Amino acid sequence: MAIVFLSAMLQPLTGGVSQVRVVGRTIRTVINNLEERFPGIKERLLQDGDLRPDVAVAIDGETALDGLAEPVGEDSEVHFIPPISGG
Amino acid sequence: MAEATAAYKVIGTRPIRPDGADKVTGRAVYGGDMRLTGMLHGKVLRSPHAHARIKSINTAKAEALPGVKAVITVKDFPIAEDRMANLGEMAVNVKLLSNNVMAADKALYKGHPVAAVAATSAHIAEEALGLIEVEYEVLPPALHVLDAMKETAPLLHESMTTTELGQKTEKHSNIASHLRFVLGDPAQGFRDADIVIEREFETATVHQGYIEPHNATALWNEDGHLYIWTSTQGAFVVQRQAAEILGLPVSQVSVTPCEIGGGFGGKISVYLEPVAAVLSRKAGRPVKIIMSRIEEFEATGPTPASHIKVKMGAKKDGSIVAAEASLMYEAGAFPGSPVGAGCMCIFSPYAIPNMQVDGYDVVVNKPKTAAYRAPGATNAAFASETVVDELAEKLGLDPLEIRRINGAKEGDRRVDGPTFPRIGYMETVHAALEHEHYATPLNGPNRGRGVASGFWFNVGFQSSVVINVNADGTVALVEGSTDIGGTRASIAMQAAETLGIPYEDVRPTVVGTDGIGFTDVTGGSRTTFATGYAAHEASLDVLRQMKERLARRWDGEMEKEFEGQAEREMARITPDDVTYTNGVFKCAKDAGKTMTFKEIAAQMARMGGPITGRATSQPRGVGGAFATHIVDVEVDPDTGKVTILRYTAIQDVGRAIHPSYAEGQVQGGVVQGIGWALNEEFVYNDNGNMVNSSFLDYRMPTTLDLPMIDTVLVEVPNPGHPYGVRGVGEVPIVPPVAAVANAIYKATGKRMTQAPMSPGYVLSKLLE
Amino acid sequence: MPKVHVQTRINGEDIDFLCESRQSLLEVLRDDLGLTGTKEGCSNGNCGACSVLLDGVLVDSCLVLAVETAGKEVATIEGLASPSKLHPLQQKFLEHAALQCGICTPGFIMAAKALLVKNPTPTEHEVRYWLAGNLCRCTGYDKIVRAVLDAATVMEKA
Amino acid sequence: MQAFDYVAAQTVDEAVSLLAAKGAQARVLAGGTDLIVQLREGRRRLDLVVDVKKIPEVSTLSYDSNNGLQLGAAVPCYKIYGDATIARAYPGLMDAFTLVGGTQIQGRASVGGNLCNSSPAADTTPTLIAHRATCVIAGPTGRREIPVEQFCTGPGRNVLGNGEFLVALRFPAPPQNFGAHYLRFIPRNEMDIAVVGVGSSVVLGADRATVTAARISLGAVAPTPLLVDEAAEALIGKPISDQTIAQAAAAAQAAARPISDMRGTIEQRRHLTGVLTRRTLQGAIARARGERVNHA
Repeated sequence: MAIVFLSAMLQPLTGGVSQVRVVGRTIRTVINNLEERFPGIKERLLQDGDLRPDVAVAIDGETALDGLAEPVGEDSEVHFIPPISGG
Repeated sequence: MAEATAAYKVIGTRPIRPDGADKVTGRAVYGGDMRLTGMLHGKVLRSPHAHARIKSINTAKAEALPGVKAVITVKDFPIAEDRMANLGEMAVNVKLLSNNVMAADKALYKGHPVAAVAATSAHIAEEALGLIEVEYEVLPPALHVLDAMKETAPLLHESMTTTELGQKTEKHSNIASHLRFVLGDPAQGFRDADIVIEREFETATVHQGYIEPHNATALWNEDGHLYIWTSTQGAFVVQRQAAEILGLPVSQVSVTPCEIGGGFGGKISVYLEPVAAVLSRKAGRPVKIIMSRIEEFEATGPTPASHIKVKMGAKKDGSIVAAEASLMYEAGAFPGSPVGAGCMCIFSPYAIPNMQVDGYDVVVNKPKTAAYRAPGATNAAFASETVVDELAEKLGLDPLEIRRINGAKEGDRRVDGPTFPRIGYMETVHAALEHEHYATPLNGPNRGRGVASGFWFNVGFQSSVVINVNADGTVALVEGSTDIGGTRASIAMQAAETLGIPYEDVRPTVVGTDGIGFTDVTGGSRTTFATGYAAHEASLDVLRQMKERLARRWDGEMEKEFEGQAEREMARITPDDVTYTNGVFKCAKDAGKTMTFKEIAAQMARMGGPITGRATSQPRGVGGAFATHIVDVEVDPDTGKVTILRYTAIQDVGRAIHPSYAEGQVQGGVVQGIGWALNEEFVYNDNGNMVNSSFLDYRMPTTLDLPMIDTVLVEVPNPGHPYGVRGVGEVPIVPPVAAVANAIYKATGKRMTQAPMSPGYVLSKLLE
Repeated sequence: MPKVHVQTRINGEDIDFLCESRQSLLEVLRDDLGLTGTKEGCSNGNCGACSVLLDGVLVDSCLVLAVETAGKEVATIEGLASPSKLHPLQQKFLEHAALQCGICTPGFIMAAKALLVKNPTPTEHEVRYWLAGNLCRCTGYDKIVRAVLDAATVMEKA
Repeated sequence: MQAFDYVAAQTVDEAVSLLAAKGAQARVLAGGTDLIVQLREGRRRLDLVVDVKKIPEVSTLSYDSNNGLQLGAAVPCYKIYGDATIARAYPGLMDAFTLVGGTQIQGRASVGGNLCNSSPAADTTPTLIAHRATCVIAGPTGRREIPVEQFCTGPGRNVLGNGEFLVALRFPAPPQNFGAHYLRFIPRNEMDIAVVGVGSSVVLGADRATVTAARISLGAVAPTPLLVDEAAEALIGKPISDQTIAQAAAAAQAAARPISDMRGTIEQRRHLTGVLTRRTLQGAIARARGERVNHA
């Protein structure tokens, strides 16, 4: 089961819970399973069935590029962070 | 000047760039050099007020002026949707993007476009601007981030409500959003600390200061197709922005990137392209617009002014146990400052168990900010690296020693959660400790030595490369990354290395949106990394095709009679039997069979036709960039003027493909940072009018203000890139402001809490 | 506004052009004569991107009225290289990677040319002083100064 | 840019009649480094621009050790400091002329133009005052000559009447034991406008230990460049000492009437006035004693 880190930005929705183990082989299932436990979190992370433009996913330190289809490994670390661009 | 690293033939050498001759002879075509038949010249009318309601615009007199062919206002633009659009590297709100290009009902900063004219000459267009009558209801402006955050501040966007920790609220305010990151238990961390230091810092708005002004030439053809020629960091990003603003499918917009005279993040957002396009449609002729330097300062995207609070706690042994920061960034007239990146960078050079960082994105009546080299990170590092310096002093530690004790390594966690991959921060600290500069005594009065470190993420994003093999064994490399600092060379070098052919045999060309697959901007320190990655992959594709064709030919050449199918299969030559080294293909099954890259190229027509390698890249393993800088200054005690005596910039570049251009990126970033530290700032009067909008009074460093900038390129290869490349372009601007501040402290005993540390400010501190 | 007929010499060729009094030399070079090698950076004399030589004197062409050039000799970047051979300054700028975006390069090269005529063996300080009117935002000037010093050495030997 | 006519006058009389005919709608063009920028930015509107660079008297300079220096108003800076003899005779002038703008600006900008632009921060004016320069002015009623300290009357304003223009500047031959020095304070080292500028000159007695004459002039601390007699009086007739120099500096500070703007604050300018007065006096005295002081 992947470890999902719930940042301070998400904790209003998790009642302060900052880490959970969640089943799921892709980001899509991980988020669906999160939603069951923390109703409303899906709406925070998704828009029109895809990740919101202001949400990026980092898995084991690397930014995920395949959106909801991004595979999640056993014991992977999943973070929802702001996207980074550059100059 | 060529000196190859042992492992490589091309990588690590310093060849001359393919576009070099064009650029030293004045033949290279930059955006401003565009000329089309029947071309008109456009000019933009801009708001003289920082905050005003636009009540009416009368263009009749301007239209009547001989030579004027078109006058436009926001009415000539489609009504933009209030939704986020993904533009590749960035996502933006289409309505706000459009309103920045041409003001809708309100002018939100001095210089905000309200109308535009196309005429037969730039002088006539300018005269016509003077004939446009605009009735304004002038409103009080919100000009400073702290004032704009107050309940009583005038609101820029009546409908805007604050997004609090990701949740939309009903609270109307200039605070667009409030972000927060927490790691561990900061409160407990500060209780455990033996020493705690808390300081507040202020930084001014600064500009990228590229020498070539923004420009755009547009032709909206009778068939409905829109052509744009412009100086941009990314043709595809211009295409998408223009399409969104003008309500066109991207297929109807062709963008050709001209040579570009500097960007540093400032040539990603569009300003003129949609305006030139709408003027062209109305006039039925191509239109070129070039900004004046005043327009550049007043109406393009600078990087934010900011107010930053930092609190850090450490134990007597030097370990930093807690850190807290609050970053308030001016977004300009529309939401979207780089405060998020600032928050995620501010403590990243350190492994600190307990951290909290809050960020506020605040709109003010100044131009919408844009990216500028490691956006948001320099402001943040000025604050944190100054406090770290003070911690070291209070703990009796050498400033590099406290970094050695606390420096981030692989596996350490950033405040936003993720852990670092293999990074080279500690290597830069050790290189600094061992550098002759750091060991050299600093003699003479009023002199001080400062150090500071910096982090930037770097990005990967998307790139496309096509490689066409020529009959003479050379190749033509087609890419979509505009070349702002020698990337044609650094990308061609990676292709040459992989193809096993000389650098001179690779001819790179930068093409527009019709000529190559999607490619993100030349920015985010990504081009040599990501487009170089694609060039490597495209080269492998070429070699793969050559091996297939050779296998087929060699297999077919076998005259020998076989005893049945089994023996035939045994002898069959497959691509796996073909090896390639030093430009020569060999057959593993028949030593007699060899063919060179050049021979295959010459015989392609009889070996299955043209060979074209292609690849796209979207690399994940960007690797982070770290730098540690050392600076010596002298401060004139009578005037407060700071002189930079010596500067050494140490940076982990992963692998320097073309060391001269890697050094150049570092030197350029350092000097922009020195300008930020010493003199650069937007000065506004109480009405929100910028009063120093020229290169005379916006004081960027000249040759005479600087010493040589020494660089040390530390190479900790990035496992995420075939040649170990890390982005180099951005992080060099992160440490300088703090490094200079720390050096001034050593020279004067006064802590600097404001950038720029202009003579007036330093003098006021000295006279305290 | 009637146009004025101006007879001048540009890069060794007799050139006639018509211009308005208000047109700068920079405008006429770029827009009317197609000599776009001379660049526009600020159009008020603060960046040096438009540097040219007027009767051998280094000036910002944005601060010269085109009508003033009547009977004068103008030298621009287009006239520097000889057929099939770059000027030593151009060559050294390439070898030292003294340009990144390249927009300031023609101005720097013309300014450096004027310096080396006046002072063939400048010190680093003399180079920095002379070039202070030319802004570059990409390089931090380090490699530009080295290129000029190296070019001076090469030209002295020749 | 607005449209205007351009005429290159061949003689002083032709320039005068052209200017007189157009009045405020005409302006003299010398180096153009101020005028062309003002026209381009719409800060000044004109019908006629009169180029005076083709008038020999206006564009030449002459020097001899008895009569001193006559400097045509349109002579560009580079020509003056290119002349070694003049550079030696008037080191204080060179301090200022070499730091006007960058090299490109010095190729065009003239000292006369700098004076006629009448900016309170003009770099060359305080040093002209310190050198006792006089202005040769031609006009419809003939010529007149006035001390340079009387030329500027306010920011961008001067004594030139309708049809008048500045033909040349005259500098007396430097007396024995004369020394002068100009310094300005700018945040950068070139390409900048003075936050404060100070030009000082002294004449020392035969003993080279007492001051027999002195002039201290300040720029950018009042609506016009100032000649501060009180500062000179603190030195004249007294033996040179840090104390008298400090008194002169204090007098200069007292005379300064600076404003706060984007280039500096009142406090900063007042402080710098003292610093630069001290430093320029030290430089002027050193030069009067034959010591070498480098140009800024």
